[in-house]
Amino acid sequence: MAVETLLPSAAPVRFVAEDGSRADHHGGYGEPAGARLKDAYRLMVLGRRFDVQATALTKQGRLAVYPSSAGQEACQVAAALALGERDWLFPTYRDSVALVARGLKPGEVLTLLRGDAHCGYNPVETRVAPQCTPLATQTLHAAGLAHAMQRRGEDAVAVALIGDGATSEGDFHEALNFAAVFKAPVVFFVQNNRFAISVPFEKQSAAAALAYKGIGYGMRSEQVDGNDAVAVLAVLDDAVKHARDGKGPVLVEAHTYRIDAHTNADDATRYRDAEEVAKWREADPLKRLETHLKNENLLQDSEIERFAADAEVFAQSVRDTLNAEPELDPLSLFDHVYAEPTRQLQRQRAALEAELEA
Amino acid sequence: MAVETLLPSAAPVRFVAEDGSRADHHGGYGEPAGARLKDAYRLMVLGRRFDVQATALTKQGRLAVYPSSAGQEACQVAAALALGERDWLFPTYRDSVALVARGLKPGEVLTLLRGDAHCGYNPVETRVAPQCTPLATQTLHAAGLAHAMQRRGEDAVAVALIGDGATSEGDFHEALNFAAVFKAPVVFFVQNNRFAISVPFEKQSAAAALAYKGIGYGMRSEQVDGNDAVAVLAVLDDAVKHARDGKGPVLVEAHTYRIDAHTNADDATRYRDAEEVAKWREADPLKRLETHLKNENLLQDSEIERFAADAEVFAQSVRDTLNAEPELDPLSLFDHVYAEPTRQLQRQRAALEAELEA
Amino acid sequence: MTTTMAQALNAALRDALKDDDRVLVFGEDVGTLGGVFRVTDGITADFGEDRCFDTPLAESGIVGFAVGMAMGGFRPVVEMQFDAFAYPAFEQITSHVAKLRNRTRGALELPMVIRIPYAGGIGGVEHHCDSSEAYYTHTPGLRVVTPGTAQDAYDLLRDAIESPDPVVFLEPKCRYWSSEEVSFTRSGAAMDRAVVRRHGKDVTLIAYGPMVATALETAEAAKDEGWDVEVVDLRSLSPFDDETVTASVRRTGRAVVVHEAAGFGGYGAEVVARVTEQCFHQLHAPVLRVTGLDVPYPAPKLERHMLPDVDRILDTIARLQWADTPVVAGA
Amino acid sequence: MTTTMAQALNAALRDALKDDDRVLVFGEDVGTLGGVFRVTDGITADFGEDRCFDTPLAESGIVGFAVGMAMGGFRPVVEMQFDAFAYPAFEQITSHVAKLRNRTRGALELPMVIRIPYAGGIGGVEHHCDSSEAYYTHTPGLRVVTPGTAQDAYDLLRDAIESPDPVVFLEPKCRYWSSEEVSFTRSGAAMDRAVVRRHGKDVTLIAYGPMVATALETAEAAKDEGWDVEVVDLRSLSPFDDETVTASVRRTGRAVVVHEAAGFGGYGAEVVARVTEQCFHQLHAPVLRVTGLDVPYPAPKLERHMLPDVDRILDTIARLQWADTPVVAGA
Ligand SMILES: Cc1ncc(C[n+]2csc(CCOP(=O)(O)OP(=O)(O)O)c2C)c(N)n1
Ligand SMILES: Cc1ncc(C[n+]2csc(CCOP(=O)(O)OP(=O)(O)O)c2C)c(N)n1
Ligand SMILES: [Mg+2]
Ligand SMILES: [Mg+2]
Repeated sequence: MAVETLLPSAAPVRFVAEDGSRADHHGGYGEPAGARLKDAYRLMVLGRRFDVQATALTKQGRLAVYPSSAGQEACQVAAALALGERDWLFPTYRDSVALVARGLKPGEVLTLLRGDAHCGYNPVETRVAPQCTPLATQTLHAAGLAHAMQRRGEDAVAVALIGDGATSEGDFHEALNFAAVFKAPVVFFVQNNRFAISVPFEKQSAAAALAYKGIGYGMRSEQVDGNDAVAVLAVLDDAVKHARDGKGPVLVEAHTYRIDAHTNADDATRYRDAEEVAKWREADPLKRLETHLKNENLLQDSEIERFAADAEVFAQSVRDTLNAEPELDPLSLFDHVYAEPTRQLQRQRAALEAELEA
Repeated sequence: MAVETLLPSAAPVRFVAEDGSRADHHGGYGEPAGARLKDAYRLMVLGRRFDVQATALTKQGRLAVYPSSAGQEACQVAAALALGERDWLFPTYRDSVALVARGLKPGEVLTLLRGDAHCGYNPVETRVAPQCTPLATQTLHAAGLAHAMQRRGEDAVAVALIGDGATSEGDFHEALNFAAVFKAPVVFFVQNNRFAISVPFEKQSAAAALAYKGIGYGMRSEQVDGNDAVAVLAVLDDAVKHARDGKGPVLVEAHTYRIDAHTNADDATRYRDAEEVAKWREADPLKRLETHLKNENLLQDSEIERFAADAEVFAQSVRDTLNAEPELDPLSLFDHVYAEPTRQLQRQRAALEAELEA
Repeated sequence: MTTTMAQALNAALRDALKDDDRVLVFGEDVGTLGGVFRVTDGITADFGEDRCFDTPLAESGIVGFAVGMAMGGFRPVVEMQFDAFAYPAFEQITSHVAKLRNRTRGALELPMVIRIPYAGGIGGVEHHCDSSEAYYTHTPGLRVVTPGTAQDAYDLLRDAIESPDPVVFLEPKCRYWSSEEVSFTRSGAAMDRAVVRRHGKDVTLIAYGPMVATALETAEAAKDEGWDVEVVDLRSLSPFDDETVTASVRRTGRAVVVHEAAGFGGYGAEVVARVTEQCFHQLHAPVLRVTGLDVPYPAPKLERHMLPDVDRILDTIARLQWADTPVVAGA
Repeated sequence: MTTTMAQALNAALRDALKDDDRVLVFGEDVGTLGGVFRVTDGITADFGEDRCFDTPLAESGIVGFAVGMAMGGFRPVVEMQFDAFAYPAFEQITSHVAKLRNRTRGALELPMVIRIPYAGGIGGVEHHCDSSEAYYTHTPGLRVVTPGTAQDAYDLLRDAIESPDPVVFLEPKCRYWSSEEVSFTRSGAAMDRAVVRRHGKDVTLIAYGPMVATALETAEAAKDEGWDVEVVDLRSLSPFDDETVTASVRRTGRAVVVHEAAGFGGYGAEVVARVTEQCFHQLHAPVLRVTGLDVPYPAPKLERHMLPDVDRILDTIARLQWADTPVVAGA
């Protein structure tokens, strides 16, 4: 029986060590091309800047809430880069940097968290599902959508993002099982950032790693150092190819860390030590990739400067977007509840209209 | 890392081959004592007779519905035998033979399926939870109850029975995870009878075996030949001991087969071949154990006759019980909705009383 | 053509599969077996596993997977095997099925149908007989319909499958096997319209699904008491057809709502509340309800005491303060 | 002592933990963090991880595990982090929590409390603001209560924990931080009793949870219009206190029910239906409802248009057909 081939590598796949030197736990994966790595770097710089900016604007009351991606940039950027244009991404509330890397505009990304509307972009045009808050529910949508594409003969893939905590939900289990049974072209990408709000991974699961779940569904699985962008990209590229080639879904777990509190509304000092956070700050994925690319002569100082400058321009556009107060039409509440408003909604709309005119 | 020790044996544990000769895929488990095996045999004879009788009475309209245990007697009897008096059993609708083996009276076992009441026995006195129809939901109750006993320092264990189909439900996943995280003394015992009503295992899961799920929760797991009573008892004894010793929960999958249709209301010829069923009839767990015990000189013909005779007496008591029509009090509908009937229920009770008197 | 409600539903599925290749039927046991109630009988054989297939046993999975399939351009028709077994899918239904169009401001629509055999009267054991309509009707974004006749079973299911909105389609189990003349060309009222099944001038009985037949029986029996009963079959529980119902109650001045579900917080409360608001000055008596008791659904041998029947409905009609009314000429 | 509703709930949990060592508090983030709303703040520190602890992130798991714990003799108090995140537990709540006593004919009782922060008004993003009471109140076997004041938060939570029946305990999020004088000795009405929060003779406003404060504000504002408004705070949604409500409406002859949840099939419909049935001949006008709109809960910046407010309630009171009434002496 070849079941053991479904098991992940015994230790997380790693191409680059914390200090930026080469590590050689490649797990048989090929190294992504230098140009892609540079692109990943560029987007991580952009994403980091975006994240810092959004956090700052939250303090000024410009966003209702912001769950930071700090520390998870390698995962989120790799998830976006692993996708082709026709592929779908299923993000959570935490994955704003993935959306930025996918090319969405700041205003589109932040509409939900700003409180203007439930989703700021067109999922059909962007092939990005609405950021999902009911945990794990989107993994089923991803499996279903992947299966739909497979049925139509499109060779597109869906990547579902999910956190460590959300893997405890029943929907995650059902999604893995449906995907495996239907051999749907979907990659489940768990960002194990070691916390579900305040609950540490040790209280979430007794498994050595979440990637060990795959074998129970007959699904290939892998674990990877989530702060090593090279490794994450290598593993995700391979997983996406596996799915695209009709070989079935893949479960990938990235070991990473949530550097900031759960959201701006959270106080992480209540439940974890500053030292732990400090230790993980050292493992910064952006620094690591930068050192690696410089070591490999793939990145020039001038490029570093240019990317940083571009990120500043981008940050300015984030500020501009959030400082403008968009007009919201209260009567839009009645749009899109049904294809056509029911008679009851028409009456309620008329009443609100009268109220607004009074 | 010792994660691989959590994996089940590569092939199902087996002590006795289909023809009753010794098999030696013991997986390191010790052989149960002869007296226990004889007891298992006795209860399987009783259970088989009970099952046949219940099926017959269903045809006469004495039961609303009956899901037969035929073919699964080794599993159900072993599950009951593996438990001590203070241990709890969490059965499904299919597990009537387990209840019989646990010592419940026919009337108690069949109350639900006869349509008299939702549960015919006192769960607290019998330490048997009500037979559960919402699939997989009882696995969480078993985990919670096991944890409750652990907290109180009782060294009791809970065994949760579940079918192959029900393992696809989210609650099963959540139960395994809670049990593993809390190290609750519970054994999840999957009777993989290869069908969920009409859906074959191949459409239920892409896993080589359901036992491979354990490792994803950090839980010990095992697979066993479910038609080999010796093996099932050996594995369950060990699993119960593991749980009782505070070493955490265990997942056990027994490979077996549902010989009859899903229930009397089902027509299995619509979805499976007669040959397949015939093949599995050959693998009869009762015959197999009988041959084994005779080979080993653990069972005399006189005993076989005596057990058969006892089973006949038992069958008669099943008939007597089901031929008597118990008085049911319509006003009991209002009992036990709340500890005390609410004023609203008192009014509805009075109205029904008036109606019945009219 | 004489056919049962189960067969009418089967015909509706077949015609929908024929007309639109985006339609897919899936769920537990709906494939080879044809469903535990045989509603999908023979469909896999005739249309192929590609169009009608079994899934793993997980209701949240089925609904969530269907959401993804609908996002990908299909029109899934999924079956929940029994009412109470749709509860595991409750989060997917309320948080996604009902809201996806709204969440995406119309960019994604969700044309899917969730078929749920519901209610009792068939001697089913616990958890197999829930009347769960109130949970769905209170959820904006869902349409909820339930046929009371085989013809409506056909018509409404065709409409539901064609609807651009998600529809919870409640099938009254106890009517599956009732035979009736049915035409498989749609001719009925729009999906969101109630119909007057019987005209009468004294009192309006408002019913739906399994209780339509009971209401019609009651109307017959009521003749003996001298009451001329009008029967309205709601068909669409959400949205509610105020026009048809209100017109009837304004005419009769009295109304009784009947359903199997427990009364407290049941769907009937909504009917009472809105009818009362709209017909207050035409009402001779409060609108009353005949419903299931406020207890968990009983074991089969006691279920008849739970369910509204002709006698209970007649008794309730009798309580409509007839004495207070000026005697109508001829009555 | 002046305290917020969140603090009053915290005190109730502490006192219950002190009084009965079978009481356990668990759920997502309720341990070290003290809950996202700090309702369990400091409890783990003071009572130990043994009494108040975090669980894996799975609501069905939490509730199902609690059912098992209760079967094993504990009295679990579990938290669902937000209203819509209780939906994954819907099957466990409806099919087990509500029914276990009934299924076992009283052999097993299920003294557990499911705390659910609910409703809106706090600028929460989607799925964080549902008013889900109607789903629970329609389910026989559950008790459903919701405090409108900090004092009731303390009293009702103590009662709920001591109740031999399972209680769905709905905490109005928007009131968590309102300060009030509270005494931590229980002195209030029984858990299943409504209370008249303000006496008035012209119209009865029936409210609960987050809307009690709004109703009281409305009553003040109504003075300018010449209406003397009585405010009833239901406290217990199931069972319903007919006696208190009916007595009030019979006195005033007019009533308005207020809640945040969508109106259609909402809890208010039940209130209208039963009040109308019991007070029909005392009513000068139909009982009206002021509720949330029948749309998915809006994004934060639009939520104020969704929610009942003083103006909408006053407008509704104005529609109670005052002109049709004989002028009351002195009015
Ligand atoms: C079904 C559900 N339950 C609870 C919540 C509340 N909640 C929001 S985020 C969160 C923690 C999620 O942790 P994880 O999955 O690890 O993702 P992370 O936030 O770390 O990215 C919780 C409990 C929710 N959104 N959905
Ligand atoms: C939540 C839920 N969904 C659906 C059903 C209907 N149902 C009853 S038995 C069954 C098949 C169960 O198969 P399995 O778990 O393999 O157990 P077996 O009947 O084979 O013992 C189904 C779908 C149910 N009882 N509960
Ligand atoms: Mg996390
Ligand atoms: Mg099975």
